[in-house]
Amino acid sequence: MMQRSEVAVNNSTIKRSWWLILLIIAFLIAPLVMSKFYLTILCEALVMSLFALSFNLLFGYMGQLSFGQAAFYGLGGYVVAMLITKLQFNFWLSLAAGAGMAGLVGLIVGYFCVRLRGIYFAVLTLAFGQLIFVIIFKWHKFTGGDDGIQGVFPPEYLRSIEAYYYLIFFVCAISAFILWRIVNSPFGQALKAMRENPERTEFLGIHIARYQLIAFVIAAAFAGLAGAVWVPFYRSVAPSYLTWIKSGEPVMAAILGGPNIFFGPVLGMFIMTFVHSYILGFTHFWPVIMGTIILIIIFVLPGGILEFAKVKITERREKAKIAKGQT
Amino acid sequence: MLLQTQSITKEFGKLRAVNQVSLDIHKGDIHAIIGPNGAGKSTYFNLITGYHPATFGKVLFKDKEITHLPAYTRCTLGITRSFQITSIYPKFTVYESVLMALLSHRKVTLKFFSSANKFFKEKVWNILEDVELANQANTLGDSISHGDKKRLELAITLGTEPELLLLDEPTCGMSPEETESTMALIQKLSTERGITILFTEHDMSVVFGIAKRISVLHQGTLIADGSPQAVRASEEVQKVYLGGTA
Amino acid sequence: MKRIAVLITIVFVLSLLVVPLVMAQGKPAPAKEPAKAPAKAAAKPVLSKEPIKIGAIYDFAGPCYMYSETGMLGLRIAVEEINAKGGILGRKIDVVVRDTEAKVDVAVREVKDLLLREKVNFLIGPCSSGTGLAMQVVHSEYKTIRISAIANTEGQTVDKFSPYFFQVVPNTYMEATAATRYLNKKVPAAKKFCTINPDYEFGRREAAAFAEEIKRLVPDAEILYEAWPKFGEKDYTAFITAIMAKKPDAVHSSLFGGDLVAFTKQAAPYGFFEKTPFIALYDLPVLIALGPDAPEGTFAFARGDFFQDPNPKMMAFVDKFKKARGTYPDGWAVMNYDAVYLLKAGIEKAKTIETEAVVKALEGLSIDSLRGTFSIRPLDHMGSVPCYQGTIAKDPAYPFKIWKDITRVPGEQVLRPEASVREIWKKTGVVR
Amino acid sequence: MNLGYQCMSFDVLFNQFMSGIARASLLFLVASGLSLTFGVLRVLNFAHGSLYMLGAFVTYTIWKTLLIPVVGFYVATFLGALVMGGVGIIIEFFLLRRLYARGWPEQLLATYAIVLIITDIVKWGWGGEFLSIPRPKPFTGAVLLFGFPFPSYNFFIILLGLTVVIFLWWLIYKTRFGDIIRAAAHDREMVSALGIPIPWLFTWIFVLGSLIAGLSGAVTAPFGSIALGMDVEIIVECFAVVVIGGMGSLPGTLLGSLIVGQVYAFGIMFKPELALAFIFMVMAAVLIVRPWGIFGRPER
Repeated sequence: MMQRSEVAVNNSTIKRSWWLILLIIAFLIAPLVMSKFYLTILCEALVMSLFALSFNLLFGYMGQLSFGQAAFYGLGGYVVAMLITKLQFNFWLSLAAGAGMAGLVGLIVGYFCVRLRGIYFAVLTLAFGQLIFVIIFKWHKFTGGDDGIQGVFPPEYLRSIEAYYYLIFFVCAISAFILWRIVNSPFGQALKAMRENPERTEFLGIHIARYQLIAFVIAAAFAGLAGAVWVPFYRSVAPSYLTWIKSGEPVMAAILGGPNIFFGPVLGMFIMTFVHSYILGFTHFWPVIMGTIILIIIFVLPGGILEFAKVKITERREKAKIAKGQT
Repeated sequence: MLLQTQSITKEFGKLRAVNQVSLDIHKGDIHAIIGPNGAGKSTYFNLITGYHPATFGKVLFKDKEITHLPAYTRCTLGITRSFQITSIYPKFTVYESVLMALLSHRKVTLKFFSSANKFFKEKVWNILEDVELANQANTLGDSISHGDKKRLELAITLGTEPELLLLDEPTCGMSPEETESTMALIQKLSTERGITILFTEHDMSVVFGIAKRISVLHQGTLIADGSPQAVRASEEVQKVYLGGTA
Repeated sequence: MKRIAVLITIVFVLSLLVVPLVMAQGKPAPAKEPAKAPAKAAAKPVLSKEPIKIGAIYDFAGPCYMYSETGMLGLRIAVEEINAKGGILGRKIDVVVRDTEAKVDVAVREVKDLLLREKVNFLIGPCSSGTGLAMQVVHSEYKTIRISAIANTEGQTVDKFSPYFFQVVPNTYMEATAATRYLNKKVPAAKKFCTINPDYEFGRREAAAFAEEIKRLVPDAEILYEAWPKFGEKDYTAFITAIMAKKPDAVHSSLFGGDLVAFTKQAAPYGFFEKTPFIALYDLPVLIALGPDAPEGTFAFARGDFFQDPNPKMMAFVDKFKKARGTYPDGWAVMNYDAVYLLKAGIEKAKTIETEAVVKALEGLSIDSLRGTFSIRPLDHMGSVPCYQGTIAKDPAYPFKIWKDITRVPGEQVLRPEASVREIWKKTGVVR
Repeated sequence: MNLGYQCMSFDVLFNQFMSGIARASLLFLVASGLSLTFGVLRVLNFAHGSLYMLGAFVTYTIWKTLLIPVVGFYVATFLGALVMGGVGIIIEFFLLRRLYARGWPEQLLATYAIVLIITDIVKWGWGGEFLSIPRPKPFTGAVLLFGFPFPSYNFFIILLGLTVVIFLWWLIYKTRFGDIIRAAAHDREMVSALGIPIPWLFTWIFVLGSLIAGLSGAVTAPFGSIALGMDVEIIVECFAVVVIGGMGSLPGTLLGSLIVGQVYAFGIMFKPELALAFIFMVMAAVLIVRPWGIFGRPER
C-alpha cells in the first residue's frame, strides 16, 4: 500500500525554489548587462508574456480559445493613454484603471461568450474583439482614431529605459505569481475540471457559466494590465494594438510553448519576440520566417516545446525506473 | 420520504420516454429500477438530476419541489449521479478527481489563493481506501482499467458526500467477480455511510441479491413497485420481463 | 516536473546573458562605443572620418507606398551628389532605410531601432502623418533632428511642436487654405459642399482647414456630408453613391496616392467627374497611375511636381533624374532632395553635427531650393514653401496628363499667423 | 454634419441598395469558398483571405504578361483561379491533411502561419503598391437604372456570384460528391466508416475553396485596386458572413453576404463612422441568439 506522503504533489516545495531565485537574479541584473536596444526587446517580451499568460488562463486551463484578447490588451492601453494625456491622471492609478476597465468590458463580453463552446466561443470573441477595435478606430474625437494617442509619458523617475524595465519586471512577475496561485487554487482546479469534462463537473455542483465568466474577467483584467503597462513605455497607443492579428500572437505563443504548462506561453512569447527583433535587424521578411518556425514546431514538437520536453523527460524517467527495477 | 416523483413525464417529440411515473424513494433504502433496454431508466434518472427538463410532473426532494432547478443546484442539495458511459477526468490523477468532488461540495472552489492540494487530505484517502483505489492514487484517470474507472466514478460521487446516490448501471461491462465486489461495496456504503442508493440494472440476479425495493419500468411506464419477492411474483413483470414463464 | 523547471532557468539565464552579446557582435553596423547616454553630451571632434548617418524612415504600404518610393529616389540622388563633392564637413553620408508599414506602433519601434541600434544622427521622413506624429515624441526624447519632406500634418509643427523637428512640405493648414481659394476662384457660385477625406490625422486636418477657409470665403457655405473612408480603403462605391445622392455644388477631398487612384476608377462610371466639380491631390504619381483615366477638367493641388514650377534649377534636376532613374521627378522626390540640402546647409553653418548647434543654425536659415528660395521660420520651424494648384489637362509633350492654369502660392501668404499659432500653443501646452 | 434627410427619395435608396448588392456579391464570392472549408472541414481557415489576395496578384501578373486584347482579363481570371487551386492542393496535402487528427486550435495556428507566409510572398513578389486592372471590355461603362448610372462591372460581379451560387448548389445538392460533402459536414467518422476516403474528399473540398478564393481575388482587381493587406481586411468580414448565414450551409452564406453587404451600404449612408461596427454587432447578435447561424444546424 503506497505511503500517503509519497503522493507527488505538484506545487512548489522549498528545495525547488533555488532555480526561481536564480531566474529572478538573472532578470534583475539584465539592465546592467544588456544593450539598451535588447533591453527594450526584453521589456516587450515580458509584457507580451503577461498577455500570453492571461490568454492561457482561458485556453490552457479552461479549454476555451479566445480570439479577441487583444481588445482588452488595447483597451487597457487606451484607458491609460487617455487618463494621462487628457486628465494628467496619477500614473499608478491609471495603470489600475486600465486593468479595471478591461476587466469590466471583459465582464460584459464574457457574459455572452461563456455560453458557447469551442469554435463558436472563438468566433464570438473574434466578433467582439473586432467590434471594440472598430469603435476605438472610428471614435476619432475621443480616441484619436487611426493615429491613436501620442505623448503618453510616465512620471519623471520612470522615463529611462532601465527604470521602466524594473517596473515592467515587477508588474509581470507579481501578476505571474498571482496567476500561478489562481491556477493551483481550488478555483483553478475547477477550471481544469471544466476543461476535462464539463458534464461531470456540472454534476459536482459547479455552475460552469459563472466560473468561466470569472475566469474571463480575470484574463481580461490581466490583459488590460499588460496593455496599460506597455503604452507609457512606447509613449503612444494605436488601434493596431486591438486587431485580430494581435489577438493571434498569444495563441501562437501558447501553442508553441505548450498550453498545458504554466510557463509554456512565456517561453513561446520570448522565442517569438527575440526571433522577430533579430530578423528585423537584417530583413523585413520576418513573417515568412515566423510562419515557417510555427509550422515546424506544430509538426516536430506536437503539444508545444515544454510539453514535448516534459514527455521526453518522463519517458526517460520511466526507462530509468524500469532499468533500476530489473537489475 | 427522501425523494418523490409525481407523474413525471418526458417527451422527445412524439416519443414519450417516461410516462407519468410516480415513485417514492425512502431514506436508507437500496432501490433498484429494472427494465429492458430503452425502458426509460436513464431518462428517468436525467429527470431527477436535472439533465433533461421534465415535460410535466413534479420532483420533490425532502418535500421541496426541485423540478425546475438546474443540475448543479440539485447536486448541492445532495443528489449525485454516475453516468451509464463512465464520466471521469482523463488527465486528472485519481487523487485529484476525488479531491475535485470534495472541493466543489464543500464550496471551496471560489478560493483563489490557497493551494488546492492542502484541502481534505484525510477525506480523500478515506474514500480511496473505501473503493480500494488507494494504490492507484497517482495514476491518470485514462490509464486505469475499466473496472477501476467505474470505481473511480463511484469515488467521485462519494466525494460530494451525497444523501441520495443515483448509479446508472454501475456493473455494466464488468466481470462477475467485479460485479460481486461492486455490489458488496454498494451494500457497505448503504450500511456504513447511510447513503440512499437508487440504481438501474438490467441483470436480474444482481438486483434480487441486494435491492430492498424494486421498481420495474416498461416503455416508460411503471408496471411494478415493491419488495423483491412481490415483484418477482407479479404476472405483469413475468409477462413483460421474464418471457411469461416463471 | 522539477527537472523541466531547471531546464527553463538555464535557457532563460543563457538567453539573457549570451544571446544579446552574440547579437551585438553579429550586428551589421559595427558597434561604436557602449550604450551612449541619451543626450549626446560630448561633441565629437569635428573632422573625425566616421560617416554621418541619416535614418530614412518611410511607409512602404498602402497609399503611401508610391510617395515613399519616389521620395527615396530624390533623397538618394541628393546624397550621391553631396558624397561626390566630398560629403558634409568632409564626412561621407550613409543612409539607413526603415519601413513603418504605415502602422503607428511599427513606426515607434523602427525609430527606436534607428536611434538605439543604428545610432543615426539625423532622420528624414515619414510619409503618413499618423506615423510622423507618433515618432516625433520618441526622437525628440532622444534629441535627434527629423526633417519631414512628405508628412505634413500641422500637428507636427504647431500642436505638438518639438525643437528637433523641421518641415519642408507645406503643412495641412497652408495646403488646404491655398486649395480652397483655388476651388472658390474656379467655382465661385458653389454653396453646398461635400467632403471625402481619409479617416486619419492628415485627412481630419485638411477637412478642418477647408471648413475654416470656405466659411471665410463663402459665409453661407454649407457642408452637406462628410465621408470618412478608412486610410487605405479599396471599395468607395458606397461613399460615391452617398455623395452623389446629396447633389453637392462641389466636392473637396484630400484623398491621395493609391486611395485616390481607386476612388477615381470607381467614381468615373458613375459620371461623378462630369456632374460635380472636384478637387483632390492629383499629383504626378497619381496622374501616371491613372494614365488615360485621369479626369480632365478636375481640379488638383500638390506640392511641387516638376511641371508645376519649371524654373531652370528644376529642369536641370529633371534631366539628371531622368538620366539616373528613367522617370520624371515628382513633388516627393523634389522635397526630399531639398530636405537633404537643407540639412547640409544647417550642418555647414553650425560646423558640427551636434544636435543643439544644428537646430540653432537651421532657425531662420534660407536656402535656394528647386522650388525657389524658402526659409525656416524660427517660431515653429516651418519652411515657407510654396503650394501649387491647377486643372488636369492633356499635354502632347508628356505620356501622362498634367495641369493647366497653374497657380503658385508662396509659403508666406498661407503660413498660419504667429498670433493664432501661440493661441493653439496655449491650448496644447507648448512653451516657447 | 447634417444628413439632409429630405432628399431620401426612392432612386437614391435604390442606388445605395444596388451598391450594397455589388459589395454583397463580391463578399459572397469570397465567403462561399470559406463556407466550404470552414463549414465542412470545421477548420477556422484564416488562410482563405490570403488565397484571395494571392489570387488577385497572380491574376494581375498573368494579365500583364499575356496582355491579350479583349479577352485578356477573362483568360487571366481563369488561369489565376486554376493556379490558386494548385496552391490549395499544396497547402492541404502537405499541411492540413496531417492536422485533421489534431485539435482545431492547431489547425487554426497552421492557417495563421500560412497567412504570414503568403503575406511575405506577396510583399516580396509585388511590393506594397496599389495595382489595378482596367475594367474588361463589355463592362467598362455604366447602365442607367431608374435614372441613376450603375457601373456595369458590378453587374458582372453579381452575374458571377449567381453562377457560383448555382454551380455550388448543383454540386452540393445534386451530385454524389455533394451528398458526401453534406454527410461529412455532419459526421466525419461515419462517412469514413462507410469506406469513403476522407483525406481525398477533404483535399477536393479545400481545393474547391481555394479555387473560388482565387476567382474572387481576380475579380476584385478591376473593381477597385488590390494591395498588400487586403487579406486581413476581408477575412473577418467573411467570417461574419459565414457565421451569420450558418456554417456549412450555402444558402446561409448567400443570405449572410446580402445582410452584411446591405448593412454596410446603408450604414455608410446614415451613420458612416459606425458602418463597420454594425456588421460585427449583427455577427455577435446571431452568435448569441443562434450560434449555428440562421440556416445552420446545431452541432451534435
